[in-house]
Amino acid sequence: MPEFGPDAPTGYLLVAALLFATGVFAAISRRNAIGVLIGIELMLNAAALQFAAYGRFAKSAADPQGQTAAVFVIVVAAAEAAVALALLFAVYRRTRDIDLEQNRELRS
Amino acid sequence: MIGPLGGCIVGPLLLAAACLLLPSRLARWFALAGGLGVLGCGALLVADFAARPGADFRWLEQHDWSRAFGAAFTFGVDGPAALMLLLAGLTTAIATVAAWQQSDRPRLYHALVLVLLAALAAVFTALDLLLFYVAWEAVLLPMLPLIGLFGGEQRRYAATKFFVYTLAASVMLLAVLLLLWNSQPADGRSVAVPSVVAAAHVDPVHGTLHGLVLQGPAAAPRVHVPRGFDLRHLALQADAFAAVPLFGTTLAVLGLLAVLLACLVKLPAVPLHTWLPHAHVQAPTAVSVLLAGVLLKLGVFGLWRIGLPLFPSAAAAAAPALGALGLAGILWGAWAALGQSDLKRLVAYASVSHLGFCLLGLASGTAAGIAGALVFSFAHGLSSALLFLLVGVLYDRAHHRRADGFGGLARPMPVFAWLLLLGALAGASLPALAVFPGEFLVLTASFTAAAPFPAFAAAATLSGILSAAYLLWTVKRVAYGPLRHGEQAAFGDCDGRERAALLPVAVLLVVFGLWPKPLVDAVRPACELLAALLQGRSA
Amino acid sequence: MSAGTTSVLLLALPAAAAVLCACLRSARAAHAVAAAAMLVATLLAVPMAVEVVGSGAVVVGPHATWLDLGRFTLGVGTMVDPTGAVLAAIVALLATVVLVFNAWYMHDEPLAARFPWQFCLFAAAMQGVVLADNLFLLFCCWELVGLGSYLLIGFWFDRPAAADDAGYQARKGSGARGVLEHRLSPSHAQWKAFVMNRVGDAGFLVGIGALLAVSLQTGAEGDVLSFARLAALPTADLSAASLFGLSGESLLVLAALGLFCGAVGKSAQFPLLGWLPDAMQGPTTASSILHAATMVAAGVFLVARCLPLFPPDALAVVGWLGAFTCLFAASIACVQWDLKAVLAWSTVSQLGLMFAGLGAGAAAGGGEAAVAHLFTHAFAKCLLFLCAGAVIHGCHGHQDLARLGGLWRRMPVTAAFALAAVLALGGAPWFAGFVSKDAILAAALAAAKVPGGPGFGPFLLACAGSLLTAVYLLRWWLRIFAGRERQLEVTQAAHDPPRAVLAVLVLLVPATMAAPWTFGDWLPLPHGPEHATATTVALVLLALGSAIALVVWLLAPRAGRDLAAQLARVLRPLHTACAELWGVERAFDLLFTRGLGRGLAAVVARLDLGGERRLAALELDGAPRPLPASLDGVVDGLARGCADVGRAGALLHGGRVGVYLAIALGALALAVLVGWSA
Amino acid sequence: MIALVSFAASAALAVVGALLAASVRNLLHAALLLGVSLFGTAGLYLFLGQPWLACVQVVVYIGGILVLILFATLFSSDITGSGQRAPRALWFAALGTALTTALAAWRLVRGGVEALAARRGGEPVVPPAVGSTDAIGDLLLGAWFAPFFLAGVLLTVALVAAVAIVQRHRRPEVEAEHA
Repeated sequence: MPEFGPDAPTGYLLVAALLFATGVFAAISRRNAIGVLIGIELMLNAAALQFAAYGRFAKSAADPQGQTAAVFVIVVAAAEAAVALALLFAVYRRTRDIDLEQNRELRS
Repeated sequence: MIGPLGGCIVGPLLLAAACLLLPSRLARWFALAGGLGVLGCGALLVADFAARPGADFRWLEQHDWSRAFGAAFTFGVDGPAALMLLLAGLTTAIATVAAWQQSDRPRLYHALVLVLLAALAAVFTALDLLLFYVAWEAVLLPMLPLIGLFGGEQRRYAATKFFVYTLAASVMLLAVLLLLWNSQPADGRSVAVPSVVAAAHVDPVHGTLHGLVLQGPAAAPRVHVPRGFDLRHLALQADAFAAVPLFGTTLAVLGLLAVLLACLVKLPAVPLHTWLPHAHVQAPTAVSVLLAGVLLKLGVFGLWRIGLPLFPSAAAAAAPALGALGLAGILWGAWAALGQSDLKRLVAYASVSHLGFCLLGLASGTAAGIAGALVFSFAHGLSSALLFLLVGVLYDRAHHRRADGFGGLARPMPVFAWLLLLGALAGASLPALAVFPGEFLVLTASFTAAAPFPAFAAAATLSGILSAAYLLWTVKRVAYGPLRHGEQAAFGDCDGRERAALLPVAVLLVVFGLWPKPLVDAVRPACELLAALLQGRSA
Repeated sequence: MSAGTTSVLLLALPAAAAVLCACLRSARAAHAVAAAAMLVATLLAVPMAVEVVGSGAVVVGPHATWLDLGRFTLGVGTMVDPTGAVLAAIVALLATVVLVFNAWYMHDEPLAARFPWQFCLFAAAMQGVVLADNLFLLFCCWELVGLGSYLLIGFWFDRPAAADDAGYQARKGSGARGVLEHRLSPSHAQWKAFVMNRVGDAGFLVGIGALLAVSLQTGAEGDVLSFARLAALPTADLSAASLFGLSGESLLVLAALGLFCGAVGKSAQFPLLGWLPDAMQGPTTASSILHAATMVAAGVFLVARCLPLFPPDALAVVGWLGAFTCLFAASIACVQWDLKAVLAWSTVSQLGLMFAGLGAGAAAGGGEAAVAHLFTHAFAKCLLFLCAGAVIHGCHGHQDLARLGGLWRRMPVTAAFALAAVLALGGAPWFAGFVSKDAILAAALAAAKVPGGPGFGPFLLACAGSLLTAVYLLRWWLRIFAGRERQLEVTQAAHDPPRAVLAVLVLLVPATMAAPWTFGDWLPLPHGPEHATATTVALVLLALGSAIALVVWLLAPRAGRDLAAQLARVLRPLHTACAELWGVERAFDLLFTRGLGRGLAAVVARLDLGGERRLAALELDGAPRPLPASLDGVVDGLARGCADVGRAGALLHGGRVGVYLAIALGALALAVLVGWSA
Repeated sequence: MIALVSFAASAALAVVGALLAASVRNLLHAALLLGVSLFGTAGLYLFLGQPWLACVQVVVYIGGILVLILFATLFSSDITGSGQRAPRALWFAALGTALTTALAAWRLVRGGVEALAARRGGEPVVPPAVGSTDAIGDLLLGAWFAPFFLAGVLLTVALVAAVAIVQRHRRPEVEAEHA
């Protein structure tokens, strides 16, 4: 079994790991809420890829369960994006900005 | 019912409330009354101890606080505490007279002074460690606004530094307090009473010791000490504390370190002294008087009341290091004073140098040395008060404190010049003035203590040269020589109010210089008891 | 009245007079009260001295415990021995004379009312030194003597230094040598005197401490510092005493040297001698008592009183140092042009001679000889200074030897008195100094022959000092009184003091003769086999010295120019060295005033709080505050470090979503990294 | 060979797109780069033999979510300015956290690969990649019915919530202000 390539799990999993880390970086380092959202989407995308990859290589025969889980991840991502953007919209209407540095209302 | 010692604390607090509520022209009278009241109590006690010397606690009174913790409002006074109480009252009265014309928020000012007095009286009379700690920290609370609101240009910096420095140094006391409580068995502990303690404290009528029933044969009495914070009971368990292992050493060693940290900053001992020049320079005159007069003595008193009696074995082991610190303070302070041009800062460093003698005396562990340190504290309260008041007199007229900005003031201000000379000579510990007996006692005690104290004493004699050099040089620069600034010819001599503050101090300096016997007699038995305990541990 | 009671009165009278005079505004009344008190004291002291000297016993006066310290006590009390009784009488007598003289001397001085009380305080303190029965009280009074000298030297507290003194500059005129140019202001001189004395006192305290340590370690209790107890110390068993590896005997040497250190300061011996010449910035009348019976005498008296405590090693130091100072100061006195400076250095030299005598030890008769010289010197020097005061008063403040001269015509009585004093001090036969100086030389010679003693060094140095003494004293007298007047405008108004004052001065004249001291053999002078040799040597030296002085003086006018100046040119290096005090003053200034004093103080102050710039910027928030290398800076640095940590911590709780996210994810990742290894 | 190259291209597209999306300053570019990354992932799904998933990815993710995000960027006052980057300290914290996460994820990947190899018992044959939309449908309406149902509820709730949140601030005074 080749280590990397379309027929080996390592490549997919590595890409997923990198995507996840990149998402973490984006989520933390962006001060704009949309930037944070992009980071979160990247992380979710990584998770979906992970499911799909494990589903493909888990058993001797292809297993649809991985794909199904990935679909669920995408669904959750969609719901999250909808709610998050609604929240952003609400914040925007109050402060005319969605910069997290200016909107540090989580501070006690 | 509140007794006289409780009254020394509650009275000033009530007067402080009255200051805030009643018209402002009455405030200074309340402050004066508070000071004189405490002064009266202190004087009565000192006279009592001088007439009937003893190492016991007098005017004892106790009020409930927390039975569960073994804490109570226990008040009582021994000779040194009586001396300090007298000093606190006297200094407050003098400082109030010095601030008689306080025009900036007089009600608040005098109320704060009264609160300070109450806290000081509580420190000096408390026989309960928890109470002591609370009072010890409470002293800082009025001091912060007194410097920070009423001070000079850099008052915020100075007040913050003073507050944070001294507070940070004493928080470890709280840890020690808890550790001490924790190390006592819940149902108390039976301890053997050292014979010297029994001789000094056993009540001949009731056969009790500090209110505890004596057990065992009269030759080797034991008492059952309940768990709690009573300092007298804690002192009886000193050996037990020295046997409690903690962080690789013992509770006694760590406890002494914490007490030392708190006291050496207050004292202040070099190199923990740098808050002092700032605080003194920025504080108004009367607050400087209080600061130098009483607050620094908290360091001496803390060592006397907590450090030495509770952890005698550790203290005996640390004595050479403490003596070296004292010597370092004496010399460093003297040399630093020699290099100052700001008069207040100069007097502040003179205090650092002088308080070094107190530390040296306490560290020597001999009765004469400890008594000398306490008498020295008292006398230093007088001499530094006089010098600060005089600097204040100058500042009121010239609005600066640079030594080189004056010259030849003895012509327009003869009374001022004589008092300045008196203060300088007292600071230089001239015999017949009150600082000398204490300094001489400390020196002789160190000479006769075990090595290395004689060497410390020999080096400390240099301070006689240096103090004369910087103080009399100041007198020369300020008062003598031709008038250097023409406009100062119009300076008026000390007026009636200033004399009312200055002359009592000057008279007391001379009186106690010629006749220090009552002071020494009042503290000596207690010092001998402590010295005996210390020597018993170090041997 | 017993001697003990009298001794208390001798202390109390001047003290009470001091308090009383301090309250008086009138100068005349104050002088009258003070003089009366001192007169009564004199009338009490003289019979007491006669009685005590006659019996030769030590009378113990009342004693009280000042402080009881458990292991030992500090007492106050009096004790009268022959030496003390005579010195007390001399102090009282000289004080009376000087006060009367001063009433005239200061008749137009606005501050005159201050003089009596300061003077009485000074005298009372000195009586305390003389009559104290223990070392502690002696030390206290010793310090008060220092205070008295401080007050008197700074009597004219607002005068500037001579260089800044417009009055002096105007008066100086032509032909002056500017003798006062480098003199300090009175307020500086008084400071210098006090601080230099304190240097000695530090040693004194160490001495007291060493004595206490030895006493207590050998088991003594009670008033261990009383002289009676201390005298017994050297013969006691010292095996129990040891400190820092030093034996009891070594500690005694240390103690003796400590006491001597105090005496060196008070009696202006090498190297603590700079203050005494500067002390003449005070009134001449104050100098007359300061140089005679009080202050400087205290040092000699202390060593004399504690002589039993001095082991041979310490005595050798005393002898050598004293003899060296004798020659050293005499060499300086020879080249002074200020008429008071000559007398001041003469005092230093004579005190050195006394210490040379003390250093010979009691066995060689040094103690008695030195004390005898102390007595004779006191009268002669007091008289000399009062005469000098009369001259200065008559010449309106001029005191330059180069401008005076021929005053014997205008002030014959003063000239005669001064000559008597000069002869007494120089040691001419039939005069008082002859007796006492011979005794000292004899004692030094006797000690030199003792194996293991100080050797011949002190004797030879003392001889050289004596030679120069004759030179400078005769020069002094000749330049002021003999010959013709050099500058008429300076001397023309001079006149003798009024009769009443002269009548008092006359009292001192008999004491400059030998007769009162040798009559009845009351002064226990040594009469050893060395006496004849010493007498011969002293006479030869006197003759030689007088000859030199006379030749220089006689030749000067005839040569048409100043032979003294010519000599000075020939011996320029030597002259310069003498005139500049052999560099001692400069070295002292460099090492102590500038180096250990101002220099180190500036360094310490800088290390403590940092420079002025830092202090000025403390309150300014946001201003750049570089951390200076100072203790206070370190404190601030620590505080700022804490603040930085706090600020970093506050960042975590700043309400930033990113931070929370970072914490949560980072923690998760770390947990995986650490925990998922299995 | 072609398969390997195109696989590598997809992977690179996904990773590089994500990295750029995380780091570029311009928010609009970031959103578009996110799309690139999502396309790359869709490609990877194809290589996994899951074309249906790839379609969902493109339709839902890129067509729905990404467009939503792009739409939202229009709210932002400053999408290109310097204000896009967090404080320096936070940036370093992000980098540190990301690296730690990557390390941890790599560790998990290694563990997962080993677990997969162990499960197949060293069997070298990789199962064929077969498209299985039918199977997914069976699964969703069969074994996974409950999650499927819950996902539907979630989506509905999300939709309603989004509307509600946006609506909540439409208060009279705000409207008056707007008027």
